[in-house]
This record gives sequence, structure tokens and C-alpha cells, in this order.
Amino acid sequence: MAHAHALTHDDVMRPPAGREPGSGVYNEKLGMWVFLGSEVMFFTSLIGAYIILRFGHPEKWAPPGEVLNVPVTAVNTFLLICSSVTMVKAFASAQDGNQRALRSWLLATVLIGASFVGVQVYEYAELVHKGFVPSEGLYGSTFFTMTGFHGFHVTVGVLCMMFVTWRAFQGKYTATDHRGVEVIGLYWHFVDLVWIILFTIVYLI
Amino acid sequence: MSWLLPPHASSYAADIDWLYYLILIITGIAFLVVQIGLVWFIIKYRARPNGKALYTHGFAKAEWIWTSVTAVVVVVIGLLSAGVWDRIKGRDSIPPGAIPIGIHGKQFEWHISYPGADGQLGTGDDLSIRNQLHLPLNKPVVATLTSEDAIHSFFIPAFRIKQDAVPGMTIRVWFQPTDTGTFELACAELCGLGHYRMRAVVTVHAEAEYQRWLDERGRAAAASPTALLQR
Amino acid sequence: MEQVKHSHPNYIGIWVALAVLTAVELGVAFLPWSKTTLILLLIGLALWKALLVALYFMHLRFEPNRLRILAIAPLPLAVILVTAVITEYFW
Amino acid sequence: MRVAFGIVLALTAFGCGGDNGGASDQPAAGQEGGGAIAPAGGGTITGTVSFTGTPPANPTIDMSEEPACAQKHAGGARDPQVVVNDGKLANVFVFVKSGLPAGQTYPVPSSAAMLDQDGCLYEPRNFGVMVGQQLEIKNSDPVLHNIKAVPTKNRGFNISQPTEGMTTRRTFNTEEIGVPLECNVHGWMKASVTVLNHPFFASTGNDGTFTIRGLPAGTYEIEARHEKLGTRTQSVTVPQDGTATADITFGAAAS
Amino acid sequence: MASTAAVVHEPALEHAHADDRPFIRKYIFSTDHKIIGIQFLLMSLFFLLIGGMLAMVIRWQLGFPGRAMPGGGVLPETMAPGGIVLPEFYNSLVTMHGTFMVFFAIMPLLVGVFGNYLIPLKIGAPDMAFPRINMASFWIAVPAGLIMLAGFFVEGGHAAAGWTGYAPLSANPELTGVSLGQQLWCVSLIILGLSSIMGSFNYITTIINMRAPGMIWFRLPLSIWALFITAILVLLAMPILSGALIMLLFDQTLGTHFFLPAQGGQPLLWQHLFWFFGHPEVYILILPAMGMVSDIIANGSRKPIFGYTSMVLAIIAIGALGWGVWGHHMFMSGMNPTLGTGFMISTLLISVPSAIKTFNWMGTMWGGNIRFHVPMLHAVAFVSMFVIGGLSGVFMATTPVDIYIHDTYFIVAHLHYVLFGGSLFAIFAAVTFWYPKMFGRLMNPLWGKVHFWLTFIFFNAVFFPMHGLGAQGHMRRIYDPTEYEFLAPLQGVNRMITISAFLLFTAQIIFLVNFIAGWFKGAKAGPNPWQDNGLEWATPSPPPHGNFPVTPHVYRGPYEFSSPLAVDDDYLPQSRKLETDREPAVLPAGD
Repeated sequence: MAHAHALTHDDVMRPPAGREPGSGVYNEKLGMWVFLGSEVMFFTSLIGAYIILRFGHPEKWAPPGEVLNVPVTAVNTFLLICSSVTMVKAFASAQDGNQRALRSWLLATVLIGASFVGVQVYEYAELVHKGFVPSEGLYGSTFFTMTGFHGFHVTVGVLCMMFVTWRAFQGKYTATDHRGVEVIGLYWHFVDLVWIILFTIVYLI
Repeated sequence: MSWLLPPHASSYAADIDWLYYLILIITGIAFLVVQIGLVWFIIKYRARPNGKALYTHGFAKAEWIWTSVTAVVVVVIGLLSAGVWDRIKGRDSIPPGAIPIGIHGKQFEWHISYPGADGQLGTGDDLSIRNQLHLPLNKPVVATLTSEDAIHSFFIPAFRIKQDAVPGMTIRVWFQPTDTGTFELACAELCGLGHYRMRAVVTVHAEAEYQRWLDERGRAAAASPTALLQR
Repeated sequence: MEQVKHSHPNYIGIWVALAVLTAVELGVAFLPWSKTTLILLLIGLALWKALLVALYFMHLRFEPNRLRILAIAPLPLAVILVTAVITEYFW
Repeated sequence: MRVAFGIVLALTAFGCGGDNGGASDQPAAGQEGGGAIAPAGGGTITGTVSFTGTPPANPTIDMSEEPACAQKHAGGARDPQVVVNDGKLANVFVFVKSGLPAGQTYPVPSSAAMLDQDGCLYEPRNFGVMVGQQLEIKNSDPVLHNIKAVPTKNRGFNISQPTEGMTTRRTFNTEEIGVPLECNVHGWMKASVTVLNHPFFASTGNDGTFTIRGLPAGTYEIEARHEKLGTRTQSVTVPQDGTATADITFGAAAS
Repeated sequence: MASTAAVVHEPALEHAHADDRPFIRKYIFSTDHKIIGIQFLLMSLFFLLIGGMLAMVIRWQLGFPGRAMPGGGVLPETMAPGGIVLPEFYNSLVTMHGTFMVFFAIMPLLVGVFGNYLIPLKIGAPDMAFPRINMASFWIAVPAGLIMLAGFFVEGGHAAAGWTGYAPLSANPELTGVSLGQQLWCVSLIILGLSSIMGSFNYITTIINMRAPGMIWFRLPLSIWALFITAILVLLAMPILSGALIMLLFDQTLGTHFFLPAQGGQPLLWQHLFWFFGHPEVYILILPAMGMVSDIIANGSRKPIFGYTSMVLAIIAIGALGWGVWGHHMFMSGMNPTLGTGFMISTLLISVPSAIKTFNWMGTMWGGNIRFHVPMLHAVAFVSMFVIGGLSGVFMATTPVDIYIHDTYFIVAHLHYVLFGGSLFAIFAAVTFWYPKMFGRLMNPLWGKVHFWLTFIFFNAVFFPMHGLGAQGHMRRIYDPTEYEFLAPLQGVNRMITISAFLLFTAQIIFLVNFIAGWFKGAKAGPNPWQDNGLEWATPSPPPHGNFPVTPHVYRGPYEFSSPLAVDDDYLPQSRKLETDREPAVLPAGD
């Protein structure tokens, strides 16, 4: 827009030119890292409540594997790790400017991410069928709230990833400007990181 | 309405009042210094036709002075209060031999149960009365606070005692009445539409009279159980 | 200043490490050790995996220090909240 | 200047957009049929509920902290859970449980059922209303009462009446047996209201008698409920335009 | 120092390029931080008015318990039959007064309005880092406000568990008879939390990455430092509230058991989560006010701020320590008393930075050449009132005294002295100070002074006696104080407070009229009516879209008043280049 000319266009992947040195990274990446700070605090409140409640009444939690289906979620965790790898491969190919590899890696990430959500929905259906529901007690309340909101974040991530993939197919991401891929990658890895912690403290402890 | 605290009638109320007045004096001095200083600066340094402000970015020495003075005052207040807090609510602050009285808060009334002859709460011979707390003079009392529905707060202004009764928790808090007479007990935590009506009367008797009252009420209750016990 | 094909961190290596660590976690979780050692070990493994993802996948290793500080700024707050509320039980 | 004006325009347009769903307690207009209840038939069931054995002593109520109510009970308040006058049991709610012609709908009476709070006690303690009928709750004490209904099928309410003479109207819209009403300011105040979609119910007075009118001929199963002594069922055959009597007895032990 | 400093370089003030965006894009769905700031201003003034009206009904019931409120007949039968306020409606009033004032009036007024309007202008940026997210942040806050308003009209009445929403009263609909109202309260605050988080990461990115050349960290005006630290507090505190509200919402709807003790839930967990958000929240409500007051007092005294670095460190200290004091709200709540001692110490320590700031404001006025324009009046009143609020806070920080005064009117007096006496006076100052920059016209100074003096007097008449009420043990949030014999003698004071409160409310109409009339009849204001040094005063009023045709360069701090370098006038704007000034070291490929 009209005012953009004050922001020089030479390299958008570096901090804004003609400005005091700030964080050393371009605006969108800094914005995403700051946003992830707030996400950390959001999961702090949910996981913190879980840790506090479980510390208070450990007897209300079943030993690992008794109620929750660990094998299926272990595969699911591996799926999410793979989607992190495909995401980072997509970013690497975006850096190299290899459009075809970028598109295929992005597609792979979208598919694996969506299948993670699918497996989680299946796991929920299985649990609810078995009578393990949020109103069952502390165990059900904390489990469904934490994994539910993590699933919600993964779903939002998959939707954004689809949008980025659609733009990739339009060739919007070149070697000099692939901010979208890097920023959605940061969000995706964060969601994967949260799941890695969640998987351990919910399923394995 | 006097600015001083109302007359107190329990053992540690004097410590609380003393701390209150200490802080009132300290903050009073600080209040005067700041307000008078402000008024003085406003008058002295108001804009004059060709007045010139002093170009200075501040003096580190002055900053260090008021920072350290404030810090010292604040730490002193903290140390003084920590002692009193520990005596009132510390882990082993409840004096031995304190009379256990069950204070059960429920939406909009207090059920106060007195230990029967065995002196223990929760045994069969307890006497439960609605909104009436009768206490012997100069005897430590430990109130065992429980709540049935929302959070209530056991607050007797004259004894300077306040403690929330949290559902799912049993909280023990002690006090020792030092004056006979009747005082009022109120709920100090919003607990629903009748929160303002959770009023109970606290009556402090001399020792013998308290015992006589307890026996008389015990006999009356034994004769015909009150509605409360038949939940 | 065209970015020539620059070196990428060994992503596949990290992937394998994560997979192995997950497998180890699964193994450890069902061992009959004492509860506390199990919890500490599992949380340690989880934090190790999380660190790997953060350093290599989120490139924190290659970012300026200012961004790293900014990234880990909220963590002490989480620790303050949980430890303070847990002391609620030691009364 | 157009800057600010444009924005105010937008905001006021949004500002008063808040939806205002009417509060559901306005009187349910348009539901009641003809004036008085059009009797579906001429049959009547009358009867007396009697009590054998010595009635349990009603517990005393400690109203010392509620002087306004205490003075209304001369000899010390008692909780009238089991009220027996020379063998006759009061506060028994009798209603037609089954046997009514299926699919028959009955007009909702326009007059409200009355519930009074006098001397920190509910009056009546065990009564019925029709679905959609107005229940008028009156506070005859100069103290705060709150009326808390905790039904399972209906939507509950928890309303207060701080001043004397205050009346509030509420309706129930699904059938439910024995909706408990309580006052939280006075823990001993208990009442029970049964919501039915037919008008064939009555509560026994102090003389233990009840009358259910307007029944078409047929055999019905009536149920008598007492807050303490449980329930009794009995089947009754009502002749065309005749009167059937049904005497129910409650023993000391709840059956 | 060369005394003859000729003016060399002044950013051109030519009229901005024509702006061709349609009315809708330019004023309603605008991505210009200035328009969004003004939109937040109008929305939060609307909710300030609503909060004020709720307060009037509360004061009527406390002043004249049980008597029909004049004009109360308009209220429906579930709220005030015959104009007599019902206890459950009184609890909703208390809850909604707190909620509207904290979340929909003071917070948007400080963070939404001045964060949006001032940050890009004062650091020399064309707009926020993410203009579209900035617009979305406002347009998510509007439905949050509407949902909160809608709560009044739902069956069962509005939320009635206090603005703090303590569980289990808030989590179990049976205890209050309010189910949908409490759920709307939760949903509305979650949506507002989302809007605040979007706003805060926008502010943080803009301040870190888009400062004009020469605007190094220690040349930032204190208002921007305060807004920066506040944005970090918002960023990290609001998600905690969102998480806690989600759990509360699930407790009410899905039957989960986080805060219901029957199944092992913890009522204290809600208080810990709420106040872990709550105390940073109250610093969110005061820090921007402190920052803007520092700017205005320096301007009014025509003197550099006293101890700029220690002021910045005090803001950072308040922001950091703010996370470690939340337990002082819970001394009596059944919390572990050893925690109580710990929180007492951290709370007492946090009063030190506030003391530093107060003495620095006084140091600024010392030796000044004070001009008493309306913003300066409000700013000085802020300092005076905030000190009373701060000092009454010391009473509560000490645990034994808090045993007596917790949940009494002493607390109500404290919070109103810091929120009304503090933040609202600072808001009056800031609105009057930046009004010419926003609308190009000045608010009428005479009416401004009338409004100031009336508000100042009636504010003290309303809230100072509350300290006394609290000292006598008058509990807060009670519907009818005449129930208690020990409160009967205080009823006269309650009546006096009610009458003063009504006068205080009517005095605010002067501000409202002055504010609106100023758009049309206010005196034309040039680019720098207050002769201030900030970058925003180097742009025309109101600044064009894109703010600075040429990105300004900054050569000095923001408070160079009465500088020996500036010979003819007593201020030296940051962007004015003197011969002795060196060009800032700008990144390569600068313009």
C-alpha cells in the first residue's frame, strides 16, 4: 500500500531495513515467536492444573496403559514427529528455491498432520465408547481438556498449512521470500513439541 | 465513624491492632511528605513569565536514599508481621487444650457444633446449633471450618479473626476471647444471594455460665432432636 | 546477496534420534521401577526430545541470542506457578 | 472530523445489537383454555388418609436467630413433618397416577397455585401444579427467603424475596414428581411440588380428607405421597357422575 | 557547547498524499493503527459509561437498602421488582461493574487506545508490524463486549460470582441460579483474551523491530517503555486466564471437576490460576498510566524526567516482580500460611519500585516551570491519588493486618484509589493530551478544569471514607449492611458516599460533552499544541495514513525540555537535528 515505500523491499527475510537493530529477525518470525510465548502460557495453565490436581489426588489416575490406548498414541506421536521432519524438509527446499520439493514436502506435512487429528478423533471415540468421558472425574476432565485443546491447535495448524500449500502451488515462495513456510513451520514444531511433552506426562506417567 | 479500629475482644487482636497503627503512622508520614511536597512544588515552581526550568536528569544519590529508605521500612514491617502471622496461623500455632468447635458454613447459615461431654467433635454427643456461637471467656478455641457448597469466610470483627471455609477442606484456626458480651459473626466471602444474611451471634460467657448453658442446651436437645440433625 | 544452497542441519539424524527416544520412553514407561524414578526419567527424556525439536527443527541453534532469550522467557513463569501451588499440599 | 463520526455510527449500530431474548418467567400467555377447568367427566374421588400408631415427634426448630419468625410460633417452632390430627394425616399429596384416557390434554388453569412462606415455613408443604400453570410464591415474613428448586427434568431456579409481601411467579414446563423446594437462609424449610399435565390431584388438609373432581368414569390408580412416610398406591373405580371413596392409611414405618 | 544551534534538518510537513480508500476501509474496517486506536477509545468509553451506571445502582442499594430506586421501575421483575434491587441482581451488579470496568473500560482504554495510537507514532514507524491482525484484534473485542452485554438478558440473570468468579460459586449453577449468564461471562472473557493476545504480540514486534533510526532503547519515551512491558504482561497473563476460564466453562457445561470439590477438584486451584493472571492484570491496568503520566509531568514541568534510567528499571522491576506476588489476594483463602509469608515479602518488595516512581515524579516537578494545562492537573492528581492507593496497599501486604481488612471496604478503597484515582485520572490526562493529535482540535480547557476539580473532589468524597468503613469491619459485596448491628452506625457514611457517587457520575457528563463537542467546536490545534518533544508532535494533527512521509531520525531522548542547546524555546523535539548531532548509525540500505 501507499505507505509501504517507507519499508525498503530489498530483503524481507532480514530485519526491516532503515530501523534500529531489534531482535535480528524479520517481523513475522519475531511475531510468531512472541505468539508462541503466549501459547506456552496457555498450555502452562492447562498442564499446570493437571500436574497440580494429579499431585493432590494421585489415586484418581489409572496406571499408564490401563485406560488410555498407549500403542495407538505412540504411533500417533511418531506420526507427528514425521510431520515435523517433512515440515523442516519443506523449509529446507524453500530455502534452496526447489519449488517441486517444497510442494511435495508441504503436502506430506498436511496429510500426516490431518491423519494425526484423525487418529486422535478415533481414540476419543474409542474412549467415549468405553465410558471414559470428561465428566468421569479428574482423570477424564484433565485428559480431554489438555489433549482436546492440543488437537484443536493441530487442526488450526493443518488448516494454515493447507493455505500455505495452496500458495506454494501458486509459486508464491521463492528462495528470497519464503516467510510463510518458516512461520507456519515454527508453529507446527511448537505444536509437535507440546505433544511430545503431553504424550509423556498423560500417557506414560 | 471513628478512624480507629473498633474495640477488640480476643488475645491476638492487640498485636494486629498494634501493627495496623504502626503501618498507619508510617504510611501517614509518607502520605504527608508526598502530599505536602506536591503542594509545595506546585506553588513554588509554577510557571513564571520568563521562568526557566532546571535542566537536570536527576541525582543518583537522592534516588539511592529514597530507594533504600523505602526498602528498609518495608523489610522491617515484613519482619514484624511474619512473627505475628506465625503465632496466629503458623503450623503449630493452635494452643494445646483449645476447645474444638465445628463451624460448618452452608449457603446462608452457620451450623455450629459443640463437642459433647467427651470434648471431641464428630462423636455422637455433639450439639449442633444454627447461627449461635457460645464461648467461654479466656479459653483458647479452635474453630474447625468446613463448608458444604460455596466458599464462606468466618469473620468476627471484634476478635480480628477471618478465615475462609473452603468446601472439600477442613481448616483449623484458633482464637481466644478476652471480653464477655455479644459480638457478631459475618460471612466475608461472596457466597450467593444470601451472603449478606449469614449473620450469627457470638456470646462470650464466664466459664461457669458457659458450662451451665452447654448442659442446659444439651439436655434440651436430647429431649427432642432439632430439625437440623435430621438432614 | 543471493542465498546460495547453504548447509541444512542433519534433519534425518534428528528424526532418528526422536524416534529412538520415543521408543526408549515406551520401554521405560512399563518397567516396574519406583514411581518417582520413572517420572523423573520419562520427563527427562521428554525434555530432551523437546530440546532437540526446539534447537534443530525450530532453528534456535542458529538464531541470534536475543531471540533465544525471548523464546525461553515464559518458561520460568510456568515453573513459578506450578511449584508455588504444589507447596499448597505441604501443610 | 468524519473520522470520529463514521466510527460512532458503526459502533452504535453494533452497540445496540445485543440480542434480548425475553426472560422466560413472564407469564406463559395464551396457554390457558376456557375460564374454569372444563370437567372431562362428572366422577369424583374422595377419601381420608389416616395414620395408625403413634406419630413420631416433630423435631423442634431453633428460630432464636430469626425473631420475626419465632414470634409467629407461640410454643416454640416445630418442623411439621408428620402432622396427625386424631388419626388423620395432613400434607399428603394424592394424584391420579394412571388410567386416564390416553392422548387427552387438559386446559391449564388460569388461576395460579399459591405457595406461602409464613413463620419461616412453607404452606402448603406437599402440593401439585399443572404443566404451564403459574406458581405464585408469596413471602409473608419480613425476612429474606430464597426459593431454590432443584428439579431433574425441569429447569431449576434460585430466586430471593427480601421484603414482606413480595410475590414471584414461576412455571414448570415438564412433568416431574416431587420437585424439592428449599430455602437456603433457613435450612429446615422444605416443600415438594409435583408437576402433572392433568388437573386430577389434591393435598390432604388437617382433617386428612382430599377430593379429586371431574374424572370421567373408569378405574384409576391413585398414588398418595408423604414427605416422610413414603407412598401408597390404590386402584379406584369411578362410576359415571358418581363418587368413589378411597381411604388410605399410613403406618408408623414407611412402607 | 555551541550555543547558536541553527535548525538544520526538519522532516517535511507537506500535506500527505491523497488517500483513496473507500469510507468502509478507511474508518470501519481500517488497518490504520490511529483509526483502530480511536475505535477502541469510543468502545471503551461506552463500556466505562455502562460500568459507571452499574456502580450507581450498587451505591443506591448500599445508601438506601431496600428502598425503590428512582427510575428502577424500568428494570425487569427478575432484577428489581418495583424498583427494589434483589440480592441476586445486586451480586450480578457487583460482578459486572468489576468485569466491565477492568476488562472493557480501563484495559482497552490504556492498552487498546494508547498502545495502538502512540506506539507507531512515538517510535517513528509507519504502522504496526501486522496491521491486519491489529484490525482483527479490535473487531474481536467488539463481539466480546456484546456477549458480555447480552448476559443481562438471559434467563437466570448475569454472572453473580464476583469479577474474580471464585469457584465453586461460579462453577456450580445451582449455587447462584445463574447458568447461561456465567457461561457467557466465560466465553466473552476468552474472546477478549484472544483479542488482547493478538494486540500484545503486535505491539511487542513493532517496538522491538520497527524503531526509527536513532530511537535506541534508552531514548524511548517512558509511555512506550510502559506499554512494552504491559504488552509482555498481557501476552503472558491473558492465556493463563483463558485456560482457567476454559476449565471453568467445562465445569459448568461438560460436567468436568476441575474446581468442584465433590470429585477431588480444587476450589483453590481457580484462585491460584485467576490471581496468577490477576496480579499482572492489575499492573497492566497501572503501568501504561504511569508511563503516560511520566510523559505529561515532564511536559507540564518543562523539565527532563527525574532519573529516566531508574524509571525504566522500576517499570521492568514491577513487570517482573508482578509475577511473584499473586498470593497476597489469598492470605485468608485457606492457602498454605508459609506461602503467605513468602508472598508478603514479595508484595512488600514490589512497593519499592512504585515508591521510586513516585519520588521521581516529584523530582521532575521540583525545579520545574510548571504549566497547569488540564492534562498536567490530572497527572499531578494521579500522583497524589496513586500514592494513597499505594500506601493503603502496604496495610494489605502485611498478613496479620490483612486478616482483619481482607474483603472489607478497605480493599475497595485501595483498588478504587489505584484504578480510579490512578488509571482513570491518567486516562483523563492522556485523552486530553493526545486529543489534538487524534482529532486535530483541542478540548475546551475551561470545561476541562471544571470537570477535573469536580471529579477530584467527589472522587475523594466517595472513596476516602471507605478506608474508614473498612477499618470498622464493613464487609464488601454485601447487599444490605443494616442487617448487622456493628454496621448500623456506618449507614450514615454509606448514604454520604452514595450521594457523592451520584455527583461524581454527573460530573463525568461534562467530560463526555467536552469530548464530543471538541470534535466540532474545539479550537484548531497545530501539530504541537503542548510543545512536546515526541515524534508524534512532528506530524500534522491528525497524522496522515503512514504517519511519516520520511522516516524520522532521532537524535536525543524524549525529555530534553529547557535544554541549554535549544536557545529560543524550552523544548527540543527528538527528531530535530542540531549541528552538533551525528546521524544515527542506520542499517545498510537505509533510505
